Amino acid sequence: MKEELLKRTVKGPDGVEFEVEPLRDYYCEAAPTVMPGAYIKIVEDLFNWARAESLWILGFGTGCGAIEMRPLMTPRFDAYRYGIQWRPTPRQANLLVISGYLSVKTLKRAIRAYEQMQNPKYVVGLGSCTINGGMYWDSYNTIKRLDQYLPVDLYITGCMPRPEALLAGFDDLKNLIRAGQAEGANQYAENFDWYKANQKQVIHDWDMPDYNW
Amino acid sequence: MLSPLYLVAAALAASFTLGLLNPKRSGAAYAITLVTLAFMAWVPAGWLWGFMAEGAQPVEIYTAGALPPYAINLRMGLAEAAMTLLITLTGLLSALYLKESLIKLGHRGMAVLMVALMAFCGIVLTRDLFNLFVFFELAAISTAGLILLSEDERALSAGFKYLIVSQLVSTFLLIGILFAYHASGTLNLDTMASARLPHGSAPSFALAFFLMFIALVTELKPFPANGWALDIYESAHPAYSALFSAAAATASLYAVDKLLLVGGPGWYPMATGIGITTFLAANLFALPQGNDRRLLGYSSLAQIGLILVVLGQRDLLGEGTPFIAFGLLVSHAVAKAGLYWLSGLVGGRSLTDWAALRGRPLLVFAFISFVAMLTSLPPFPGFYAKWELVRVLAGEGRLALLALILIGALVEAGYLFRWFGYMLKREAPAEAVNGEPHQVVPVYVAVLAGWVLGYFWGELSGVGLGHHNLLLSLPLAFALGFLLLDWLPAWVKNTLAITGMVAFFFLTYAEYDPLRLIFALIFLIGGAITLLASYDAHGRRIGFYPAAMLMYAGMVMLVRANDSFEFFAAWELLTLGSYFLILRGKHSEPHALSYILFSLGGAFLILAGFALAAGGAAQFPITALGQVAPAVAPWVFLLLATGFMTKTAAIGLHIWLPGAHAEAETDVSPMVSGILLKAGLFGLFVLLMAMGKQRLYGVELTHVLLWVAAFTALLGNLMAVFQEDAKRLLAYSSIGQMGYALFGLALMNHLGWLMALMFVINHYIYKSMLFLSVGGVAKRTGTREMYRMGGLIRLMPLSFIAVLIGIIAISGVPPLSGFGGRWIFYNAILASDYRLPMVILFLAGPVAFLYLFRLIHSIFLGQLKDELRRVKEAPFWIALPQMLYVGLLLAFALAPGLALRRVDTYLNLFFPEGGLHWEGFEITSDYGYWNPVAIMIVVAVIFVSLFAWLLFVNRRAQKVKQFNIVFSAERPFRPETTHFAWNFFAPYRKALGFLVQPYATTFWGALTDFLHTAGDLARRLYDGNGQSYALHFLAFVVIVFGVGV
Amino acid sequence: MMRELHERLKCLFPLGELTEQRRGPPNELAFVSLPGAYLRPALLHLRDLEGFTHLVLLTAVDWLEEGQFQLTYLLSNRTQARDIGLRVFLPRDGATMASIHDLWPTAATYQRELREMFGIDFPDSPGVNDDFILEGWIDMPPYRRDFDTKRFAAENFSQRPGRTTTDPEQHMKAKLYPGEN
Amino acid sequence: MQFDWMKIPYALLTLFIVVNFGMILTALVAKIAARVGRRRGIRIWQNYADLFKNYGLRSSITHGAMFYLGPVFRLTGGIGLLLFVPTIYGSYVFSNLSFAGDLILALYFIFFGTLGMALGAAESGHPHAAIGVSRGLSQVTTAELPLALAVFSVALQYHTLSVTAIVAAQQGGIEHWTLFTNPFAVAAAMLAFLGSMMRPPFDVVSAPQEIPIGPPTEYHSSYLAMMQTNRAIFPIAKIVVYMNLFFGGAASWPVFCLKVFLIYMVSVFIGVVFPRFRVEQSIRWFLIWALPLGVLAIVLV
Repeated sequence: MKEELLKRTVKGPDGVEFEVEPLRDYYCEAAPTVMPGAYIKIVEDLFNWARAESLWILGFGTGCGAIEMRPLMTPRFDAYRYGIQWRPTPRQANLLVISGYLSVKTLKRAIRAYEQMQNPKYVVGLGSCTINGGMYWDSYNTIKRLDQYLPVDLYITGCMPRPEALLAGFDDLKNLIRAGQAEGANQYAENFDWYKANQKQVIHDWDMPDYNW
Repeated sequence: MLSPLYLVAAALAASFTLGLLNPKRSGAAYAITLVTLAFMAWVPAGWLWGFMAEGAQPVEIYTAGALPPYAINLRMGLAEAAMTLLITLTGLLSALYLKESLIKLGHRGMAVLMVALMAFCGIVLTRDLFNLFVFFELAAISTAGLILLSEDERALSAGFKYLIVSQLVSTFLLIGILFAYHASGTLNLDTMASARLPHGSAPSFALAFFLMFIALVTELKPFPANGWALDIYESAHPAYSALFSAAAATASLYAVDKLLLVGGPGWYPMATGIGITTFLAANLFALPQGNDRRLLGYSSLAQIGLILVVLGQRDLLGEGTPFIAFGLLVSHAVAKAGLYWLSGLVGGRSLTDWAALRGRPLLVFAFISFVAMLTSLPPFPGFYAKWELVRVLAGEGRLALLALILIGALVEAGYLFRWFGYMLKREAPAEAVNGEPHQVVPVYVAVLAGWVLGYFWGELSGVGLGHHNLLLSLPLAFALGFLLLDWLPAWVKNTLAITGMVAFFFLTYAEYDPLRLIFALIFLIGGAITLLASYDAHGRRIGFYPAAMLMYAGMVMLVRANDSFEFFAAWELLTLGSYFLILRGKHSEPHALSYILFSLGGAFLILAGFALAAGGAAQFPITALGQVAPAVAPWVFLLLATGFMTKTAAIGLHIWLPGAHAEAETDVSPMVSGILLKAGLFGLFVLLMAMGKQRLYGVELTHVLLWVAAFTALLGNLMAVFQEDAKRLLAYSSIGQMGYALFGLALMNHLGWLMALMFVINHYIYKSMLFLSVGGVAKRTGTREMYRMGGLIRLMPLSFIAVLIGIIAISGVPPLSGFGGRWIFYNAILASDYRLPMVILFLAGPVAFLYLFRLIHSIFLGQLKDELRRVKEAPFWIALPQMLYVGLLLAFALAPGLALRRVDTYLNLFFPEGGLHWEGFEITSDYGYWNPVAIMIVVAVIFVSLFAWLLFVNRRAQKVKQFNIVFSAERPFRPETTHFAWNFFAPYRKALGFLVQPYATTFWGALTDFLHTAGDLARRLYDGNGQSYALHFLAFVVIVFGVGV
Repeated sequence: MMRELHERLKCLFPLGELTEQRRGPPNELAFVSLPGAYLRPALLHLRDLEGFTHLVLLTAVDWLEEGQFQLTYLLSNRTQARDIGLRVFLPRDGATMASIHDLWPTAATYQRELREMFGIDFPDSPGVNDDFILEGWIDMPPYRRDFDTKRFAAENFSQRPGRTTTDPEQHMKAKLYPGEN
Repeated sequence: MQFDWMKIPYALLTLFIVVNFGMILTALVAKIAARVGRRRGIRIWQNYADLFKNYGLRSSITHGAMFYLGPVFRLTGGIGLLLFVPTIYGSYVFSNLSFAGDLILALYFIFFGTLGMALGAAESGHPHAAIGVSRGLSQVTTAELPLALAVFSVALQYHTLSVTAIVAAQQGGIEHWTLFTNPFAVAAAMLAFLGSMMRPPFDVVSAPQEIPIGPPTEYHSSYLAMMQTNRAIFPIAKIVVYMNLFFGGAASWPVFCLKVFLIYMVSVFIGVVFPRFRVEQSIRWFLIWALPLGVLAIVLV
């Protein structure tokens, strides 16, 4: 545990001493809950359509696959015309693309970023590394199966997959969303303990609350 | 009434009796001394009573049974009675004070003391020149004796130097008398005076007179022939110094006065010249002085110099001379004697050692009473004297002299108030003051005498000049009453104060015109609301209520003032009261000093302005400012406007404000900011209402004012942007806001004034509210630095609401009341003849957003710190007025007409054009329209609907904590490193920081440094060597001779 | 050129043989070994008198069989465009070396990395014990040659079943020339 | 002008038209900007999808009361600004709620949303939000200055602060527009316009690569949706003020749409060509280039 997260005794301006426990006092401790869709089906369908047509990707490149995402913004591929755009903050993004290998250190950040996104949210694994470790299958420092740690909606294979493959993948994801099958966030909430156990198994210096709101 | 001769006889008889007494029985000798001195005081007291109450006539006492010039005669008149009473009383009290010392010295010492007093009285009483010489010799010898009897070893050399100088003086005097006798054939002063005309032209007489004059003047310790006196003041026992300063100086002054009678008006300029040089030089030298007694010595020299100036201005002052000279003299004598006595109670000789007095509130009160007497503040005699002196000097056009006097007085106030600051604020030495009753009583008697004399001079001024006795005015009396009630617990006094203020308002509200009513409301009712916060204080809070009520009394008197005298007196009172209030802050010593100096400087300008306007008239109604002669009118305008602008802290004169407002106590800041600043604006209102536009060298002064106001608004706001200290930020913001108000006034049209008034009201409400809120936060968090706070919104929601409402209002965003000010502002500038100054003001407007956002963000939003996690909401009594202000602000936002409509009509008197039309809730001007209620409703309806919609779609929102923020997939390290608050507007400083270089501070700092350095260099003249002192004396004689004759 | 330098330095420090990897000029690159105790004066000499002002890198080699770590301090002389590497050998057990962060502040970062990856200690180097790229590492330093990364990966990370590994050469051969062998 | 109850549905009608117009207009502008980069850009209805999606997000968090209210302030500011100014000249139906106040009300109400938004963003406790606000406020001090001067100049020119009266004075042909009768004021105001449109070169406030979009960093879900709604309304409301003051107002919806579009395009044209200024650079730029125009405008009028 990092020093700044340890319990500490501080003295208030009135001279009274008290304890501050950063993990409890500075972070929300609530666990995620399953969030059902709208009660009326037609409304949920409308929302699913809107979600599918408005994929906001978190600008977070975890590995070498990130280089394949940049061309999507360029005139050649122009993903914007499919309702895809990039957001710099996880709060406003609803698609997390794990672009390539994921070291344990980055996994921690990816989990944080994922948890800070709002339900419904989607994870796409990009390239073989996210599927089975790829060429890093025996590395001491990268995870081998992304779906052990985050609810993956879709994998796009390749090492690396080309931008066209990404576009095709996004198209598939849209279909999933429109069909109401992309409920990764709820899945994550339902199997929260399982995911946490997996995450903590590889992240040995767990220095954050269980769920990063 | 006993014959004045008893004065001499009693002293001599008692001295001889003492000689007969067994030397071991010093107790008895002391008793005899006291009785004799009491008797000596009784004699003139009886006479004074006779003259004052029973209308007795002056008597001449002829010795040797012959009429002068054949015999010596003494005179007992009103002046003589007063002076001898002053001398003998000082003597009596000093003797009392000297109990141990005298008993130790034995009967010889007591005899010398009595002889000295007798000699002083003789100098006052005698009308014969040679007799005068004799008494002077007696005085010199006995004084030297007194000095030599002091315990300090340095006194020995000081006494010796004194003897050298006295011998020179005596020689000059004697030779002069010889020649004068030769020239006039008489030694009697009155005969000589009446014989002056035929002999006046004779060079021999002139030389003779010069010799006598120079000798007597030297007794007054003129610059530079006064080094010896300083050494005495510094080294002699303080009681002797008291005598020396009060009694001996009185006697010498009267001697000079008598001699001037002989010399005639031809010698007046010389007296004036010597006096003013001494006054200025002594005050300048006192500035860097660190030794208390030597400082008092310098101050004594200065005061005597000033009185000499008054004597020298006899040709102008005429009948009024005694009123002024005595006013200054008694102020000086009482205060200086009191201060010297006090200095005996203080262990250390450094000025800061006086902090030891702090444990004794009564002595502190004594000290400040003395300081106020010396600086001629109301209600002491010096105040009336100063007013009168300035009035006459200005009326007769002696402006250079007037300026010099005022400059000297300001310097004097500077070191005296600095000293007072040390006393209250510096670390107290370990040894406490333990004054024996016989040492303390004289001090208290002096204080009492000071106040009584103040009353007395008030009466005199009432009789002679038709002024109202200040001590009899209800508000001041009410304020001073708190001095007597200071033993009560604070909440009782607070209740009394609030009741008194509210009651006074309801008793008098019918008397104000609509404009004054607004100010009276703010001063009285507003003051009462602010005072609610003072319930939070515990204990007795000694000194707070007299000071606060003095300020409020001053403000009320200001609003009610009809003539310039009342106005100025009120101005000085409120300045003094607010100074005490500001000084109460923990670290406010330097800021309070700079406040009082700027305020007094401003007050002197106002004084000069009024005097110039009055042109010598004793009574000058404020409204008569409009009828001032065109030649002086712009100058009057300039003086008064600058004076008032020191109070509103216009740019350049603003440097006192931030410190003073920021360092003041929590409940004082809103008083001095929200309320006190309005006094300056009121002054400007009064000035502009009466004088209107003025041109000086073709430049329209209101146009200049407009530019000053615009830059004040801009730079005040800009400086606020870069503050880290929340209260300083608010203080700078006040400068900016005052700039706006001033701008409105200077627009010189109907709406401009209405806008100024709107700012007056708004600024009162929101600045009081913000200062209270920030003060409450500072109280709870123990810091004023904003970046140390953060995230307090949840812990202090009420304070947050107050600040939120406050900043919305200040920034002028609809629907709160600040918008009304902006709306009127736009309409006013459209009607104005000027355009370019608006550019500056337009820039100033959005700058306010910067500091306002910073204020609320850094304190209430952002990240909460570890230590502040358990902070509580501000105390109830600090929060309550804030909530009242919130209510007031909303009410004023909805219905500005409640306050403004009547004033709008009233302003038609001055500007018939361009008023507003009030119809229902809608307000229409010549250009546009505005409906505050409609705006409020529309905004509220939209806001509430959207809020309801958000609540519906967002009903499942998870409440998170402060570190649950996206941080580039990292997490915040600590709240301190996550709270973005310090140097919040760094890019702005890069872009416009050059505008807020502290030029004004540098200028004023350089000026004071220069004065200090000059004083420090020049006072090396006094090297403590008797020979150089003799040289100084000769140089003085030569210079005076060269210049004067 | 590099030989001249070597001759000069030899008079001052007990240097080993010069290994010239690239002859010049320009772009000379050579390595020389010396005892650890002489490293600091040699670095100072090179930096201040010979113009090798730039520390290009500081890295280590694990000579497991010899029981030694080799530290390489690569310095560059920008004006003459030549690099020299100083090699220092340390015993592998309890490997410790004096810090040179006061000569080149950047060295602290290299030393931190070596501490984490090889377990070589540099006492007094700022932040040398802080995590560098591994967070919460639980095993021996992973760049040591006796660390079995495959075993570690198998034990620590859940693998996706069914993964096969093919030698690319064999795979392509089989695919392109199915007839052969 | 007085209130009557029919004003409410009429105002809602204006609001409805402007929201939809704004959604489409911003998409169109984005498409145009994309074409400059030789892309096709977003679909013309993309904004609706984004808006529905954000309203349809199931979870959200709140950092506190002020954070919650921030978007409410923002949108109130936008809607209020729109409704306080008459949209269509000469039309009773679309005179909105302008009986509440004149031009000054509109000018100052612009800040209502900005201020509330800044407060809400600041309560999130995110340093980037505070940095963004710091930049935005710094920039606005000088960016608004030329506009204030231009408005002053125009008010002096027409001797009124009533928007309707100012538009009325510009009727009767294009040569009566303020654009031609008071060109310096319009020039100054248009430079200020650039500064207020959050487009390059004056968009350092929300620099996405540096301080992830600045103030709204923490906003999401329905909060963000409200802000998007405002994003559709607010520029139009602001442009309506410009249109009424400087470009003769609009007497019908087609003219309205055309003028708003053209004025909007001014900032787009400049935005796609120029790189971004730092804050102190833009402050200096406004002082050096825009301020003199404004001063000329009030001196010469």
